[in-house]
Amino acid sequence: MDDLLKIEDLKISYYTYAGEVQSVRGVSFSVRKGETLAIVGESGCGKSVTAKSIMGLIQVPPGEIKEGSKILLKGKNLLEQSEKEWESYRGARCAMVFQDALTALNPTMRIGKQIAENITNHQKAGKDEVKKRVLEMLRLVGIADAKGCVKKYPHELSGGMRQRVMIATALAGNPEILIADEPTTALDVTIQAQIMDLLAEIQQKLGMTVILITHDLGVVANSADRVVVMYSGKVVETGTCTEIFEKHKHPYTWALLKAAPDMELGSKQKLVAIEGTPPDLILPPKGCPFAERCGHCMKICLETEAPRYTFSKDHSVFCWLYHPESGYTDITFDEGEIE
Amino acid sequence: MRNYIIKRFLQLIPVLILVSIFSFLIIHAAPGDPIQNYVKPGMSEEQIQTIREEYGVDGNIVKQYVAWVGHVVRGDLGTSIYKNRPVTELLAEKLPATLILMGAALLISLLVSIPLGLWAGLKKNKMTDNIISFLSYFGISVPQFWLAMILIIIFALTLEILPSGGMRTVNVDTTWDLLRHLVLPAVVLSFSNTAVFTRYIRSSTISQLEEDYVLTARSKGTSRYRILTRHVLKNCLLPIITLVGINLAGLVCGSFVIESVFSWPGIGRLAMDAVNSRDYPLIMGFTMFSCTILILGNFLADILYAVADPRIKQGMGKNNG
Amino acid sequence: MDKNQTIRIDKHSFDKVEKKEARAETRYERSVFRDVLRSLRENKLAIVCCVILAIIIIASLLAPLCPYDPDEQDVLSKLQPPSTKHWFGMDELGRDYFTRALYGGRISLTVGFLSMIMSVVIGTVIGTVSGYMGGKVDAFLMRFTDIFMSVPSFLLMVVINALFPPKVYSMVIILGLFEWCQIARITRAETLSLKERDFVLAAKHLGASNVRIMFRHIVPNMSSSIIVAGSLAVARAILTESTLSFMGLGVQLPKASWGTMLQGAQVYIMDTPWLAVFPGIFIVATVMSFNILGDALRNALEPKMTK
Amino acid sequence: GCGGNQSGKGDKQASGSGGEGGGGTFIVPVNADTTNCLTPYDAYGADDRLMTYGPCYDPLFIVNKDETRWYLAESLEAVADDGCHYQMKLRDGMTWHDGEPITVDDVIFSIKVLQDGSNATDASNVRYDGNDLTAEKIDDLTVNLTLAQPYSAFETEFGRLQIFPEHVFDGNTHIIDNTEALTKGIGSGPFKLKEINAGESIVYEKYDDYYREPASLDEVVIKVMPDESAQEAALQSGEISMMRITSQTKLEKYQSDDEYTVYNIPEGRLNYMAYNYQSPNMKDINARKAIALALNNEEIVQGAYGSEDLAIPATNFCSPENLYYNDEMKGYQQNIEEAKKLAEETGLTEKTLHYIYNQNRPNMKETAQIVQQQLKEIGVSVEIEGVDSSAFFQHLFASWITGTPVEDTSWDLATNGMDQLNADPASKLTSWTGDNLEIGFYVSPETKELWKKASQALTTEDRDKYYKELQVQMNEDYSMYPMANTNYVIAARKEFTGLNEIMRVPIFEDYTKIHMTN
Amino acid sequence: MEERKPLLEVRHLKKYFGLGGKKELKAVDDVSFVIYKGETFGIVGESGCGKTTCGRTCIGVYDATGGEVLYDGKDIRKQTKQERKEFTRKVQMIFQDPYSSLDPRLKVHDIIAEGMQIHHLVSSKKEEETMVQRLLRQVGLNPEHAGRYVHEFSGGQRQRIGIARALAVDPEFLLCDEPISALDVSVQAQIINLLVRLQKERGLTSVFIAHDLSMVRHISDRVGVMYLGKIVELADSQELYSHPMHPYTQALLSAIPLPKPGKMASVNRIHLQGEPPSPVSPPKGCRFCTRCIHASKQCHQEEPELMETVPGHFTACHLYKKK
Ligand SMILES: Nc1ncnc2c1ncn2[C@@H]1O[C@H](COP(=O)(O)OP(=O)(O)OP(=O)(O)O)[C@@H](O)[C@H]1O
Ligand SMILES: Nc1ncnc2c1ncn2[C@@H]1O[C@H](COP(=O)(O)OP(=O)(O)OP(=O)(O)O)[C@@H](O)[C@H]1O
Ligand SMILES: [Mg+2]
Ligand SMILES: [Mg+2]
Repeated sequence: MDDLLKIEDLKISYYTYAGEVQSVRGVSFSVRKGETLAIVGESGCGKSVTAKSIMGLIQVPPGEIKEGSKILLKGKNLLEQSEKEWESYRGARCAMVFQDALTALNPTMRIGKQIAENITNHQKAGKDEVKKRVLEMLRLVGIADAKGCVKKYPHELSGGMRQRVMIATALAGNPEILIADEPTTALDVTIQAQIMDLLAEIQQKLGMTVILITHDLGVVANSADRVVVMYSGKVVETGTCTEIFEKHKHPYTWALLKAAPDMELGSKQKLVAIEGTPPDLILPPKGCPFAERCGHCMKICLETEAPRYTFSKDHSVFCWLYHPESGYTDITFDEGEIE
Repeated sequence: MRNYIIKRFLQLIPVLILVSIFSFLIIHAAPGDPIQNYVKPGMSEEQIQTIREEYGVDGNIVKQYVAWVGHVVRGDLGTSIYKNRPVTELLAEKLPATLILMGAALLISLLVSIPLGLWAGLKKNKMTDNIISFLSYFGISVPQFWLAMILIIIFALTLEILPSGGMRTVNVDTTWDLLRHLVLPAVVLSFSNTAVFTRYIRSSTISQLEEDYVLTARSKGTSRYRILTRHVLKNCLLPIITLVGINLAGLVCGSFVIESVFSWPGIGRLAMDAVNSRDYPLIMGFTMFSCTILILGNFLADILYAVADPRIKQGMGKNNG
Repeated sequence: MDKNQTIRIDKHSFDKVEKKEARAETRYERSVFRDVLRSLRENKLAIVCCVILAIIIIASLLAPLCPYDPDEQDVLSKLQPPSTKHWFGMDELGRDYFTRALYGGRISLTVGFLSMIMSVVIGTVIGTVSGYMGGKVDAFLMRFTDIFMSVPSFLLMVVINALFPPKVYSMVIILGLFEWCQIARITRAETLSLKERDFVLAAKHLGASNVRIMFRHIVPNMSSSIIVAGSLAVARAILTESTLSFMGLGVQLPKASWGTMLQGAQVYIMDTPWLAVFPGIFIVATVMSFNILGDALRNALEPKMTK
Repeated sequence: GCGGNQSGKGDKQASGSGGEGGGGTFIVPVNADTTNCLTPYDAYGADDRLMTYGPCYDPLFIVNKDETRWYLAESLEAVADDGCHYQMKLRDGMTWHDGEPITVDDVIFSIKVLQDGSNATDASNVRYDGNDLTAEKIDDLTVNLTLAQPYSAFETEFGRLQIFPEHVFDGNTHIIDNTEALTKGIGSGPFKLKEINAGESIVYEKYDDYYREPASLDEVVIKVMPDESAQEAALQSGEISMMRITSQTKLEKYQSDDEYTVYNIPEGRLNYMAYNYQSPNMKDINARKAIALALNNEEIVQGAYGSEDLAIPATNFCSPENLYYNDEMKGYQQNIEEAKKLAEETGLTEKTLHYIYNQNRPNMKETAQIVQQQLKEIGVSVEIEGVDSSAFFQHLFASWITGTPVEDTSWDLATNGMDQLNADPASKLTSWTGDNLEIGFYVSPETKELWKKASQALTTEDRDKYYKELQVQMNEDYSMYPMANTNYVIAARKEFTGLNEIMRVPIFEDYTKIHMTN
Repeated sequence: MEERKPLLEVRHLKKYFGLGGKKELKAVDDVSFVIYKGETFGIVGESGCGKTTCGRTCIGVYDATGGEVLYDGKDIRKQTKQERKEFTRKVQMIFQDPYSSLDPRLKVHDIIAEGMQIHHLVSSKKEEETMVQRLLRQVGLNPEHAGRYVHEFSGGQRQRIGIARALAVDPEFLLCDEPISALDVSVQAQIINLLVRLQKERGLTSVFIAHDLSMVRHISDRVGVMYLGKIVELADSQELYSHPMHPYTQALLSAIPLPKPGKMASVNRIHLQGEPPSPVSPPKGCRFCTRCIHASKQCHQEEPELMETVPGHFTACHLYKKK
C-alpha cells in the first residue's frame, strides 16, 4: 500500500493545573498519496492536536508526545527530526490551513509578505520571482484582484477571502500534504461551499494529499475519500466515505449521523439525541470512551478497551459489539434499534 | 484619519481647562500667602496691594482665575513671585535639562526593556525569565530616591567612576562630560519604567507567542528567530507606545525627586521651589506645562498607535468615549 | 483479527447494561477559589511573598511587644550600629531602630491599605457607573477622571500635603485621591465589555434594575481585576507615601513611617548606611511582595491559565 | 600656576593643582538656586544669596564685637554727638569689575534702591525703626549720612551694605524687573563674574584690578546643590571644596580624616523656642514657666547637635558674639516637680500643644522631637509639624510681614533661629518691639521700654546697661526659651586653607583669605 | 389554522448601528413580518446578516432606529414602566452562546431565580427553591445542580440552565437565538428535543433563529430568510424548502452539504460568486444583485419589495413581479 503518512499509536498529553489532559490516546491511521482523508469527531476529541503533531507544532512544556508514538512519512519517523529538519519540512512538504483565518494571519503584516514568507523560507528566490509566485497563488485560490490584495492587511478582507489567503499561503510552498483544520467552520454555507470546491479543485490540479478535519459530516460526505471517526482521543471507526455513511458499524458514528434532522424527510419527528456528555480527558474511562452514552453498552465496554474489528480493506471499527460472543454479530442500526 | 486627529485634539481643550481650574483651586486653597516672601517690613498697605495686583493674587479666586486665563491665552503664564521673572522664561530656561534627562531615561528604558522583555517572554518560566522577572519586580518596587542614594554611594563614592550630581563639571563643556553626569540620574529615573516596560513586553511576548498567527508562521517553516523579529516584535511593541504615553507622568514626577537628589538643574526642582515658596504663578505654570506634556504625550501616543497599527487606522473615530 | 487474548472475557461480559438514570455529575468540584489557591501554591515566588508579607504585617501588629518605646530617646547612644541589643541599631536620637521600623510598618501599611481601599471603592464605583451608564454620565465622569490623570499628581500631592496637616488620614486621602483614576479606567473598560455580555443582557431583559446589574453582575465579574489593581495600588501607595515622606511631607513626628525613616537617614547615609538600608529593605520587600502577589493573582485568575 | 581640570578625572578640578602662589578653583555649594540674580539688593536673611554675592561684592565695612574691618569704606565718623549725623569716606582708586570707578554716587544709588518700595526688598540696612537713612554727596568719595533718630545698630547695619553700580542700572532705582542688568554681576569684590549656568552654577574669576591684594584663588564657583547628601558625595568626590556640617557624626568623621580640614566658626546665632503669645495656651506666664522648667537644655543640645563644636546651650536672648551679652545669666534650670505642678495648675496637661519647626534648617527636627519627649515627662502632649521655610515664617512673622496684626493661634511652640552677627541686637529687636509688631513670642511692656532706651542710647555704657537689663527682663517674662548658640562648621578639602579667616559666616566676608596649597 | 391571531407584528423595522462619523451599519433595514400566537417562526441567513439584531430589536433589547413593533397590538416602545416590566416577564430569550450568557459568579440557583425575584413571582425562599428545582428537572438537570457555578457545566447543560432561566418567569413568547450553534453535534439534538417538548407543553410562541437550515426546518412552522438586513423570502417551512423562489434561498439550500456521499452532485448546486457585501455600504437596488446569477439591470437599480407571490409565500425578487 502506498501509505504516504502513517501514524502509529500516537499519544499526546497536555499538563494543566487540573491535571494531565490525555488529548490523544493511541491513535493510528494512515494517509495515502493523493487522497482526501477526513477526520471527524466532536469538539475536543483530539483532531487538532493530532494534526498539529503531524506539523510538529505541539508546544512541548504544556504538551508531551508520549514515548512510542510514531508519525512515519514515507517510512521516516518525523518525531525524531531535529528542529532544523522540522523547519524545512513545515510548509514545504506539509502545510496547514487553520480554522479561524482572522487570528491565524498576522494582523500587522501585509498579505503579500505573509504568503511570500512561505516561499522565501524554503527556496532562494529573487524578489520578482517571489512576487510573481505570490500573485499566481492568489489567483489560484480565486482572488480576482490579486495585485490589490497583496498590499492589504488581514482585517481588510472578508472571512472567505482570508480563508483563501490562508490556503494560498499553504500552497505557496508546494507541499505534498495539506492539512485543513476545520477550514470552513467559521464561514457561511455558501462560502463554505466555495472553499470546499476550491480545495477539491486544487487537489485535483496539484495532486496533493489532503487531511481534512471537521465535525460537519455533510462536508465530509462531499469531499472525502476516506474517513477517520474520532471520539475522546481515540479512533472509533475508519473506512471509505461510503462505508462510513452507509455501512457504519460504530454506535457513535451512527448517532452522529442521526443527530442532524433529515432534510429529505422534513417531518417533525423527534431527533435522535445522544444523551450525556463526552468523558473528561483528565480521567478518561478505562473501557470504551463512548460506553456511557451508548445504547448498546455492555458490561465489558465499561471495563476494557475494544479491539479492532476489520470489515474490509479500509473499514475497521473499535467496538465490542463485533465480538463473536456478543450476540450482535450482524448489526445494522435501524431507527428502532436504539432509543 | 485627519478628522480623527482633529477631533481628538479638540477633546484636549476641555480637559486642559478643567485641569487648570482644578489645579487653581487646590493651589489657592493651600495655606500661606504667596507674597509673604515678598513683603518686607515697613511696607505700606498700598504697596502690598500693588504687589498683590501685580502678581494676580488679589481679589477673590474667580477673579484671579479669570485674570490668569486671560494672560495664558495670550501666552503669558504670569510672573514668578519668588523669582520675579516671567514664568514662561523660567520654564524655558530649565526645560532643556529636564528634557535631556527625561529623554535619556526614556531611551534607556526602551533600549533595555525591549530586548529583556522579549528574551524573558521567549524563555518563559526558565531561569533567565525568572531572573529578569525578579529584577523587574525589584525595579518597580524600589523607591527611586533610595536607589539614587545607593548608586551614588557605589558609583560616585566607592568606585569613583561617575560624578555624584550636577549636570556639568565646572569649566568643562563637552558632550562626554554631560553624558557622564547624565548616566546616574537617567538610570535611576528610567529604572521603574524599564521594569514596567519589561514586564509588559514579556507578557505581551508570551501572549503573542500563543497567538494563532505564530502557529501559522511556524507551519510555514519560519524559524523561531524570524518569528520573533518579523512577527512578534511589532505586535508586542504596539501597546508599548500607549504605555510610554501613560508613563510620561511618571517621568515628569520622577524628575522632581531625581533632580533634587542629583542636583540636576531642571524643571522639577524649580517646581519644588515654587511649591515651597507658594509661588502661585509658577506652580500654575508648571502644572499647566506638565499637564500639557502629559496630555499631548498621550495624544501623540494614541495617534502613533493608530498610525502604526493597521487595524486601528480603519476603525478610527469609532471610539469617541 | 482479535487482539484480545489477554483480556478475560466471561459469560457476563456481554450483558447489556441498562441505561442508568442521569448519573450524578462527573467530578467537577473545581471552584475559582481553589484554582486560585492551587495556582498560587504552584508559584513559589508568590508563596515566598506571602510569607514575607505575613511576617512584616504580623511583626508590625506585634510591635507593642517590643521591649523598647519607639519614641524613647537616649541621646547618649545615638547612631549606634546594629547589635544584639538593638537589632537595627539606634537612630539619630538614640531610639531603637528596630522598634521604630515595626511601628513605621504600621503606618506605611495602614496608609497603603486604607488608601487602596479608598481608591478601589471610588475607582470601582466611578468606573462601573461611567462604563455602564455611558452617554453623558460617562463623558462627564471620564473627563473628571481625565483631570486626575492629567494633573501632575505628585505636585498637587505636595500642595495638598501642605494644606492638610500631615496626619495619617490626610495622607490616606491624598494618596487615595490620585490612585483611583487608574482603577476607574480599568473598571470602566471592563464594564464596557461586560455590559455587552449576554448575561448582562439577559438580566436586563429580565427587568433587573441598573443598580442590580451593576453590583450583582458586573462588579463581581470584575473582582479579579479589582483585586489585582488593589494589590498594585497598595504597593504604589506605600512607595508614594515614602517618596512624599522623603520630600519631608510625611506623617507627623515622632511617628515614623518607612519613608520618614529614610528621610531621616538620608543625611547620615554616608556614615550610618544601615539607617537607610533597613527601612529601604522593608519598603522594597513589601512593595515587591504586593507586586508579585498582584501578578500571581492575575495569572491565577486568568481563566485561560486555570483551564 | 593655575587651577583647572587637567588633573586626572575631569570632575576633580577642585582639588587640582594650584601653584605655590595660589591659583585653584574653590567650589562652594548652595542649597537654593541663586543663579537668577547677581545684584545684592535682596540678600537679606537668605544664606545662599549671601554666599553667592560674597566673592563678587564687598561690604562697606564690618563692625564686629572686637574690631571694625574696612573694605570699600575708609572711615566713618560721627560729625555731631546727637547720634544722628555721620560722614563716610570711600577708598580712593577703586573700580567696578567693568573698570568704572566706584564713587559715592553708587552708595547713594544703592541706598535708594533698597528704600524704593517697588523693589520689594528688605531695607533694614538703610531704614531704622521705620525711618529712612538719608545720604548727601560731598565729593566723589565722601558722603554725609543722616538718621532720623539715634540707632545703636546703625554702624553694624549700614556697614554691611554691599553696594552695586549705578551706571549699570542707568540710575533707575526700580530695578526689580531689570533682569538683564540684575544678572550682569558687575561687582566690587575680589572676584568677577565669568559665567552663569542657569540653575547650575556661577563661575567667578579673580579680578586683577582689585583694590586690595588680589585673591590667591583663580576661581570661585557657586554650585547649586540642594540635597545635603549630594553635597557630601560631591565633597568626597572633589566636586565641591567645602560644605557645612551640622551633625556630630560628620564632624567627627571629617575631623579624623586627613583629607579634610574642619573649621569651626561662631556664627552668633541663637536658636530658641518661641511661645506663641497669641495662643490661649501660652498666655499664662506659668504655662510658659512650666515648659521652661520641664526642659533640659543640656540634653536637647547634646541630642540635637551632639557636640560643643556645633552648638552650646544658650542661656540668654543674646549670643556670646553680641556686644552686650550678659554673661552672668544662667538660663533656666530644669525642675520637673515644679514644672509638673505648674502644668497641672495651668491646665496644660489636658491640652495638646502644637509645635512647628522649620524643616529647611538643620537640627530643628531633632530638637523638636527631644522637646516633645521631654514635655511628655511632665504630662504635656505635643504634636509636632515640620513646615517649610516660607510657611514657617508665615506662622511666626505674619504680623511683621504684612505690617498689620495677624491673629494666628494655630501653633503654640516653635523653634526658630536668629543670627546676631551684627554686634548690636537692635536690628533684630526692631521687628519685635515695634508698636504693634510682636512676633512669635511674648514681649512685655517693660521690655519694649527697655529696648527703646537701649537702641537710642548714645553711649556704649548706656546701651550695655539697658541691653543687659533687657536680657534679664525677657528671662523673667519667660518670653522665649533660648536653646543653643550654634557654630558654623565647615569641612573643607585640606588643600584649601584660610577658611578660618573668612571672618563671617555664612557670608564669607573675605574670599581673598582662602588659599589653595598642594 | 384559519383563526391565527397575530402576537407580534413587526412593521418596517430598522436598526442601524452608528460607527462614528457619518457611517452607519444597517444591520436590519426595513423588515416587516407577523408572528402568530402559538407558532414557531424561523429566521435563517448567513452569519452577520442581522438575525440576532432583528430578534433583539423585536423584543426591545435594542432600541429600533425606525419602524415599530407591536406586541399583542401595543407598540413596545410606548410602554409604561409597568407594562415594560410585564413585557420583560412575558417575553424571554435564549442565547446563542451558553458560555457568555450565564453569569459565572452566580450559582445556578441564583441565575434561575433572578427573574422570579425581580418580578416577585415567589413569596418565600422555600417556594423559590421548589420552583428552581422543578425547573431544573423540567430541563433535564438534577435539582442538586442548583448549588453549583456554571463553569462546572458542559455546554449543553449550560444551555439548559439558560432555558430554565427563561422559563422561570413563565413567558408566553420565547426568542431562541441560535441556541444550538455553539454546541456539539451530539448535544444539539438534546436541546432541540427539549425545546420542542417545552413549546408543546407550554404552548409557547417562539422565534427560532439559526443558520443551520435543516434545524430550522425541523422546528419551525414558518421561516423567513434574511440577507444583508432584509427578509428576502418568507413562507411556510414546508413550502419554502420544497419550492424556494428567491435565488438566494435556492443557492442557500443547494449549498447545504448533505451527509450522504454523492448526494450533492445530484442536486443542482448553484455556485454563488463573490463575497457578501458589507452592511455598511450595501449595494444599490436588490441587496443580492452582486452575487445573483439572474441579476438584471433592474435589480441593480430598484429594490424589490417583499410580495406575496404564492398565497402565504412572500418573496422579494424582481423575477416574480409579474405574477
Ligand atoms: N495547549 C493545550 N493545553 C491544554 N490542553 C489542550 C491544549 N490543546 C488542546 N488541549 C486539549 O486537548 C483536547 C483535544 O483538543 P483538540 O484541539 O485536538 O480538539 P479538536 O478535536 O480539534 O476540537 P475542536 O473541534 O473544538 O477544534 C481538548 O480536550 C483540549 O482541551
Ligand atoms: N452592537 C453592535 N454594534 C455595531 N454593529 C453591530 C452590533 N451588533 C451587531 N452588529 C453588526 O450588525 C450586523 C448584523 O449582526 P447580527 O449579530 O444581527 O448578525 P447575525 O445574523 O446574528 O449573525 P450570526 O449568525 O453571526 O450570529 C453585523 O454586521 C454585525 O457586525
Ligand atoms: Mg480543533
Ligand atoms: Mg447572531
